[in-house]
Amino acid sequence: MSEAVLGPIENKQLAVASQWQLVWWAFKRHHLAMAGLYITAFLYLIALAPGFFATNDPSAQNGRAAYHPPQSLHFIDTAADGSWTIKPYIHASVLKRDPQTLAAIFTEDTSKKIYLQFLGSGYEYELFGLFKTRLHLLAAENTTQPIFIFGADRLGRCVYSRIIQGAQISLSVGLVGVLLSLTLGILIGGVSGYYGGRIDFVAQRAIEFVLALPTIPIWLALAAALPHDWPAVLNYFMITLILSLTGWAQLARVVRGRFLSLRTEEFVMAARLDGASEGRIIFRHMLPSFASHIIASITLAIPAMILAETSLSFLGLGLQPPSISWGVLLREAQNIRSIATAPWLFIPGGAVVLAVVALNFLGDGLRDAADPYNK
Amino acid sequence: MSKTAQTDDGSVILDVRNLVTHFPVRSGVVKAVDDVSFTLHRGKTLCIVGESGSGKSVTARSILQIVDAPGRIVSGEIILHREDGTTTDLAGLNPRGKAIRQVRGRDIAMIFQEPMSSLSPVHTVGEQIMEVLRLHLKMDKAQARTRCIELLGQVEIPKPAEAIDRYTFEFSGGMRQRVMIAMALACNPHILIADEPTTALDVTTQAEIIDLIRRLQNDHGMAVIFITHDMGVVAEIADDVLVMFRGKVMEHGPVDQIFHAPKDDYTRMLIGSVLKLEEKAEIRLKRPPLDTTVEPVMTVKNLSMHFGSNLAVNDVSLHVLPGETLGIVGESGSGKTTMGRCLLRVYQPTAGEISYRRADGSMVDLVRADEGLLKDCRKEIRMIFQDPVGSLNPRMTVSQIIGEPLLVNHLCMGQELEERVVDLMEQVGLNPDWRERYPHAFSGGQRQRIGIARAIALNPRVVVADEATSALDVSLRSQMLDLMMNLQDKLNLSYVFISHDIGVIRYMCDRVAVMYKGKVVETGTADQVCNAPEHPYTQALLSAIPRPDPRARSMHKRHRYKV
Amino acid sequence: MLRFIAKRVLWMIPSLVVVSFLSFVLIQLPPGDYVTTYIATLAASNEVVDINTANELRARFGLDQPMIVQYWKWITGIVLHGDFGLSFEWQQPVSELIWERMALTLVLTFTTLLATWAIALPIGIFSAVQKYSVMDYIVTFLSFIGLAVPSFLLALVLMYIAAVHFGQDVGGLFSDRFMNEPWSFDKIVDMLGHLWIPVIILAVSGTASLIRVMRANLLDELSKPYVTTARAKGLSEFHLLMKYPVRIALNPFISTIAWLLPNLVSGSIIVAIVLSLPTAGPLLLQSLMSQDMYLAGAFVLLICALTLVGSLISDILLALADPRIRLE
Amino acid sequence: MNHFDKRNMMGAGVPDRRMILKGMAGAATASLMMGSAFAQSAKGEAPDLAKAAADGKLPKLADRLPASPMVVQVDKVGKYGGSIRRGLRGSADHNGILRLVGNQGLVRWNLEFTEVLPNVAEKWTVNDNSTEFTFFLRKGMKWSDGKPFTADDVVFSIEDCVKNSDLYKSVPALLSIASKPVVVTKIDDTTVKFTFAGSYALFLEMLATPLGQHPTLFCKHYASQFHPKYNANVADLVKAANLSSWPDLFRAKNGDIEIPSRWSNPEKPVLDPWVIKEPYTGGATRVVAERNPYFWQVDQAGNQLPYVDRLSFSISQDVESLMLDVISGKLDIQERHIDTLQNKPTLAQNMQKGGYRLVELVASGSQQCQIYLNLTHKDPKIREMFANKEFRQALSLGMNRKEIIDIVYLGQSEPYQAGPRPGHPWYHEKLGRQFTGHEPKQANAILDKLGYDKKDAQGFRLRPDGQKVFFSIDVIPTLYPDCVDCLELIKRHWAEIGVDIKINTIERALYYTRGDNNDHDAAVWPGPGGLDPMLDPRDYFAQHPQGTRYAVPWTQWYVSNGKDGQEPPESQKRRMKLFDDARATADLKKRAAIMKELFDLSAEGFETIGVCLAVNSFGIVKTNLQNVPQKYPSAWSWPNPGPALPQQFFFS
Repeated sequence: MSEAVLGPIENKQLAVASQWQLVWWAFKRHHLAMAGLYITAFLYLIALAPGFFATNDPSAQNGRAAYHPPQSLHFIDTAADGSWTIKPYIHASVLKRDPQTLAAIFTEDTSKKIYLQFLGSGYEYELFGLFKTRLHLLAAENTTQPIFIFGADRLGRCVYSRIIQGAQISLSVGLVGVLLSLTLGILIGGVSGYYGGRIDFVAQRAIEFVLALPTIPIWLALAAALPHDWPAVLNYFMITLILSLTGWAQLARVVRGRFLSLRTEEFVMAARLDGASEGRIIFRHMLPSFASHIIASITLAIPAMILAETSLSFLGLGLQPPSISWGVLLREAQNIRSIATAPWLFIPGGAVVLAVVALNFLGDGLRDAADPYNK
Repeated sequence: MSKTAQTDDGSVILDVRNLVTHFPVRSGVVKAVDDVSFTLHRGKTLCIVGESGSGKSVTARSILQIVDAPGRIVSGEIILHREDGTTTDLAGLNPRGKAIRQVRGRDIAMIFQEPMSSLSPVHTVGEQIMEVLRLHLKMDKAQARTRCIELLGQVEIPKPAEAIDRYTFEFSGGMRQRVMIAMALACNPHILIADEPTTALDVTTQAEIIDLIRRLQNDHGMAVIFITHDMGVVAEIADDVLVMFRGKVMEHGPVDQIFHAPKDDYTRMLIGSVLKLEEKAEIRLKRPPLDTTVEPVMTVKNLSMHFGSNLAVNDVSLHVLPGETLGIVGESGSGKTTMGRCLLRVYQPTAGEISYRRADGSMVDLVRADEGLLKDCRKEIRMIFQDPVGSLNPRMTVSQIIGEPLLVNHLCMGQELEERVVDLMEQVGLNPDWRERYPHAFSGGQRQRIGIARAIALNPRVVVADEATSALDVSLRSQMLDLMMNLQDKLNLSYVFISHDIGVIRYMCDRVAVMYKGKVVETGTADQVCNAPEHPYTQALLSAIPRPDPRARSMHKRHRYKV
Repeated sequence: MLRFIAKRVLWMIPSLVVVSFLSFVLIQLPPGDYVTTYIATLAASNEVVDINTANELRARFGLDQPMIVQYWKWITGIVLHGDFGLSFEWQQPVSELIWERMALTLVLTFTTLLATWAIALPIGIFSAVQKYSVMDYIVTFLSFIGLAVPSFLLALVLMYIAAVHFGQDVGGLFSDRFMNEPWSFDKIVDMLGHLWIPVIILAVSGTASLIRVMRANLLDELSKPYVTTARAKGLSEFHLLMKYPVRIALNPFISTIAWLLPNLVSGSIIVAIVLSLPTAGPLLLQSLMSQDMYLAGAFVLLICALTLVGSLISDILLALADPRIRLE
Repeated sequence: MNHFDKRNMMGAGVPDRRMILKGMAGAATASLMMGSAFAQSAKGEAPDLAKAAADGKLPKLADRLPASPMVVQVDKVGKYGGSIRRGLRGSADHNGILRLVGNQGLVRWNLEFTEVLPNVAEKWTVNDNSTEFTFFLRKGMKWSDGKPFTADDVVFSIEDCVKNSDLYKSVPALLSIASKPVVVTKIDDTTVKFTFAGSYALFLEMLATPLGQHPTLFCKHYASQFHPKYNANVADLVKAANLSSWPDLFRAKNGDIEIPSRWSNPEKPVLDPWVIKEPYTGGATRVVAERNPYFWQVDQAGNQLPYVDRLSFSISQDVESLMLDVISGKLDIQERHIDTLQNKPTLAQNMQKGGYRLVELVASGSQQCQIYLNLTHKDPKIREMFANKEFRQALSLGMNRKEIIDIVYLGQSEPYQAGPRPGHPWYHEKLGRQFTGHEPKQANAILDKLGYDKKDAQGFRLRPDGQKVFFSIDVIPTLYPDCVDCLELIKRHWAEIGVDIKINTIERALYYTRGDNNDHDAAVWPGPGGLDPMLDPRDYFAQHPQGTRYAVPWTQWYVSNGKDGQEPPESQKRRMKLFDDARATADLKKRAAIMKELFDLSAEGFETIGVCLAVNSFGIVKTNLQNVPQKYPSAWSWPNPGPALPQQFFFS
């Protein structure tokens, strides 16, 4: 007695619901997956225009602010007579350096208030690489005053802005790397799934072989081979290439599995008997039905790539300064002095966790909703 | 809704009163069992019959409180009368409690429909049976083992001593059902509930299982609740019958009264549609006799299709006359489906010839035709599929599905295509306004109509229908067959109708070929094959088919075909 | 069954050959070779090495021959008489350096595998049975957090807390007393005492995916008819759950070794570097940095072989656990 | 390798076949011959040695010590016992061991790194033109296996080993003059004479540096087993150890000054205070050295040194676990790998928890971050731009050194160009301090005057030929991260005066190859010669082919006596001659005068641009580890803490 999970047939709206609407309805029921979707969308929005969300120039050094702790952001400004207005401000801080231990001690000067404004003008940057602008989400009224929401690193650079800037590379590494391994995955997985026989046997052994290889030693060797004097951009693409070299096997297996199960479906045979060409069978009949699975696998592959980039950077082989990625930031924080004296340098780790968790929930939700028909 | 008087002659073993079981679903509640009451008498067989979605299976499962989540019993009583006079209301027990677990498997046992997946694939058969013995009868290992071998013998499993240590996937469907029965009878339960035990089996195996159950019932004197949708089976074994429809009891009475003096309209409709398939369709009666002198539209000579060592189709020859419906009947594994697919060269036959006469009279050997020629012929030879769900691409709208053959063969586009689709939908009795809907919005019957519309879209001359109606409820089956015959007359189609159901063959086909293990053992007109078969296999096959008339019980007179 | 194993083992041989060639090519990739790095280190300490000494060194290390010849010599050395060549940096036969470290890598990876299973199995079952309950969400959330935290970060923070706040002896796998002692029982006990930090770090990331696999498989099995049959036989829910669906859902769980092992081995390299464990990780990274050809090649070869054997073992275990495969 | 230590390794003198000894009065050497005036009768020895001697396993203390053991004036007479724990890094950190065990050369440096004191040699005499050096060894001195150490060992080490062409392709620069190796002759059991083809006044200073250990490195009765001259069937030994040649075997057994295998053979007899017990091999996680019972040094109370029983080196791949060991008090003395400025706050704050104190290490380098513009650039236009002294002055004035010191060096330094450190007797005010002010206006004025007044859209100046004033500066990020940070600030400062640069972060090997073939525009390297200008004068004139990056062809001319490279200008040639004279004069006062004239010319030449004075670093010492000086130099040629004589350290 398996009453169709989608409710009685009279539901007119449901009748004409295409596959994607059904996937969306099934997906909406996962609350955590929805949260994952919003966070991921927000993160990729930041990755698109990091300049806008940052408050300071990510690579601007400032001697006065080396190891400056995070400043607390106040929103309620209580004036002297007790009346309060909603006006974000932070306190300026004074640097005193302990002569003996050289530790930088910042004391908050509660008398001096630095007012902030939303959509104010801050340092100049290039939006989408097209035009220069000074518009920022949050900026201090007098632009000379730096704001350290998440504190500053050993060269006085704003950690918050660097995380925002790093998002651009880290998130895109994930995306580009996954797209690379997807094309390879679909190519090999599709061919071996669709044609079967000897091709499938050989491709299958190759996939198992690649999957059985430990990634780190291979990345280590490949990354060590990367000449360091290449420009940052070329280096970045080489890293994504390396990461995707081992990523494609996972996707190939998913695609092959889907292709095999679809090949035996009767509507595929019906299409062939209708006289449809091979191409039409694959792209019009087979592809739509596993597109949702592919999207689910992609979303689950991206976090793995992001983590991989951080591991490579930890080994000192991935991206190098002056380019900024979460891996590079974590590598700079990867020492005892940071834990002891400047724990806020680990906030990029928080960003990585947020991105990976959000993407995982999104991917998980998608995978459950991927096949609304065979519930 | 008649309710038999409370006969307290001590023979009532189970008394179900106003049972209600609901399934909470996102958009409200589905009342699977809606106020059902009936009694089961000691030693008697109660058949619960109804079409899919009628709630017959949920009723049975409610008795043992093993309704699949999230279903649960809302109200009603299920009184179990034990021999020592004590009674227990099963409905009131906690589904996870110890009390109900004592009853399950000991007082009331149950067997299920899917032999393939109702037994654990990774445990030996013996292990699963001994488990019941050791659980309820606290037997030790050795005792349980001997009892188990004895049980396997009782259910006629060959060499039980060896079978005990083998795994379920090493047995055939029939054998597995026997193991299920052995497991159920382990503790000599007073009641055996059989939930469509033979639906997934071949008709010959079904006959053996029904025989076995009746014999064991006589030996143990247990009451049996037999759930099925096959009126033939009901007629064959039932003492009392409970007819259900959408969770409600339509009629409850002795089998003879149900078949010959049904009080309720639904029962009457049900019996009528089954009896209808006992003789030739009226449409065929009205047809002029078939012109058998004309050249056949398709002739198959010595066709063979070998998959490695398995000779699926082995040297088959037959022919199809224009406008004729040739039936191919056989049990599963007889090669009839492979045969159908070879006709359209879905598989490349290993040997033989299929000569097809085109409209302009030219002859084509489909086996050796090149791709282009094959593609042309496939416009004239079309196929209707068995599984209404699997044969329609869930991601395309109905108009796209029906329009696909026309679009792909560049016959018409855009507006003209739209009109053609509307015309086709009307021909197969579908509301054209639904053409933007997706397959998941249609019932099984409606989907099959879409399949037919697609098949006739290119005005084919021959249509191969592979088990076209076996996935449908009985009531819908005859409607579909009538539709296909009307289309046959209008578009002068020739049908190759493949089925395992003799009733459908008798109703629909002019000539019939009977297949057994890849070979055609007999061909002839439908009347001759169905009523006076010559080949012993055909005779065995027909004798094993239960007739939907309690008075003509022939099961025990059947004979077995020994190759 | 034996035929199945034989086929798989036969297929292992070409894979190992490919791995050995791959690892040798990988080591060759970086520009320059060991001698250039060697000269650079000497130049740093003001020892000027002129060209002819450099070439003479290259000849001695055999670096001047074409790569194929070097590879052939290396691989025949290993296969015929187990000689992995000489480490340039340490002037010691490579085999002396690698075996103990590979053994410890194996111990670390194997214990982590068990720990990952021990954690993932119950949680996976729990979250499948309590599908869509609050606990299911909490468990999923925590397991994703475990997956998301970069292992080197976790290692450093855990090490810091353990050493500074609890005064635990963190670095390495042995306390000083047992450092270079021969293997004894209490040395093993001491090692296990040190093992818990790296195992936790590695297990945390491994459990997340395993929980997902277990949950998905168990959900599939729970909906199967044989569960209803078992219930109809009067078995208790717990007993029924464990004996049938969980037992059958275990099979795919076993097959996860095939891809879990490579991740664990890779992860152990990073964690070992942070915690200075005497496993393969640190020495591999160091030999790669200084392009100590034969040492790095040996490590990459053995690590890949370890994971290939791991996937073979997982196939065999799967065949043992699942009669359907065994009797195919 | 932490970068402070790396830089100082450049300190040792470079092989220079042009050293010619100019006549030198013998009297000066007398003052150096400050031997131990009185031999104390030995009294105390380590308890375990006393017991072993009592059981007859070891000879009596008196027989173990030489007739006149070296007396070390310790602050406090220490107690025996304990084990000094120190940390090594994963990658070949053998110098970490050498520094604590100390380099037992014939002579050694004093604490202030200014003069040479007797060590293995009790006293020595030098002939007047510094071509013959006679060393008087200690009678009765023994190797760590109890066998006597005699002149034969020194002769064997030099004549049979160092001068053996199979073992050493070329004789180490330090032991040859005018490309002719030294000749070592044995006068008697305790006297040995070194004869050079030319005058070599700096020989004693060179002997005190780590690279001067060859004479006392190889023990004849042990090493000769692996030497074909003394052991005919050495070939079988080579085959047994499956090595390819006898030099491989020799090195595996006896090591060399600066390779890991020096500490990998416990049986090798040594003169060091501690003998290797757990060897330093590839897979090792720990190295242990134990007390040498025949060590030939005593404290003023006659107790045999060393006080501490054992040295224990832990090896960790990641520097951070070293830091952790320090903070959790598991190391007794450590400066290597942890003494970066950024670590100081953390280490300072955890002094109490770790139970250690900080000691100050005086940097031996002069300039923290020296910028060498390539005056012999292959592109004539750039060469002409760089060669102009005023252009370099403008660049120097354009730099805001105060901000760099604040940001990168946490205010721990002062603006500085080059030359000996303030406080060193030869400190040269003009060479050190010229053009260190921040005068952007003056810099712009000079650049306009020089014809670079036109500017492009971004405000960068253009050369007369229209090309932008632009050049790239090579730097090795892994070795000198602080220099990269300085360059990033300098890039901003010079952008303000219209000069554009590219910070070219490249890999180590690449940095050297570009320098050797003179392909670089400019390069950055820490400037040495702060405390030892004589040993490393590369920033004062074109002296070091790999060090003096502003004119590599000139250095090749200087090193090859004018055969190849390019002929340098007059001022450089004058300075080369002056340096040769200084090298040949043993008399410190005369040498100082010559060097002053050299520094004047360097200041006038202003070839390099410096940022700030080399920053002092620091080390940690366990609170209960006594006799450790509170301040001592940090350099490669003064292999700290070696010359501070760790054998006198003890646990209170």
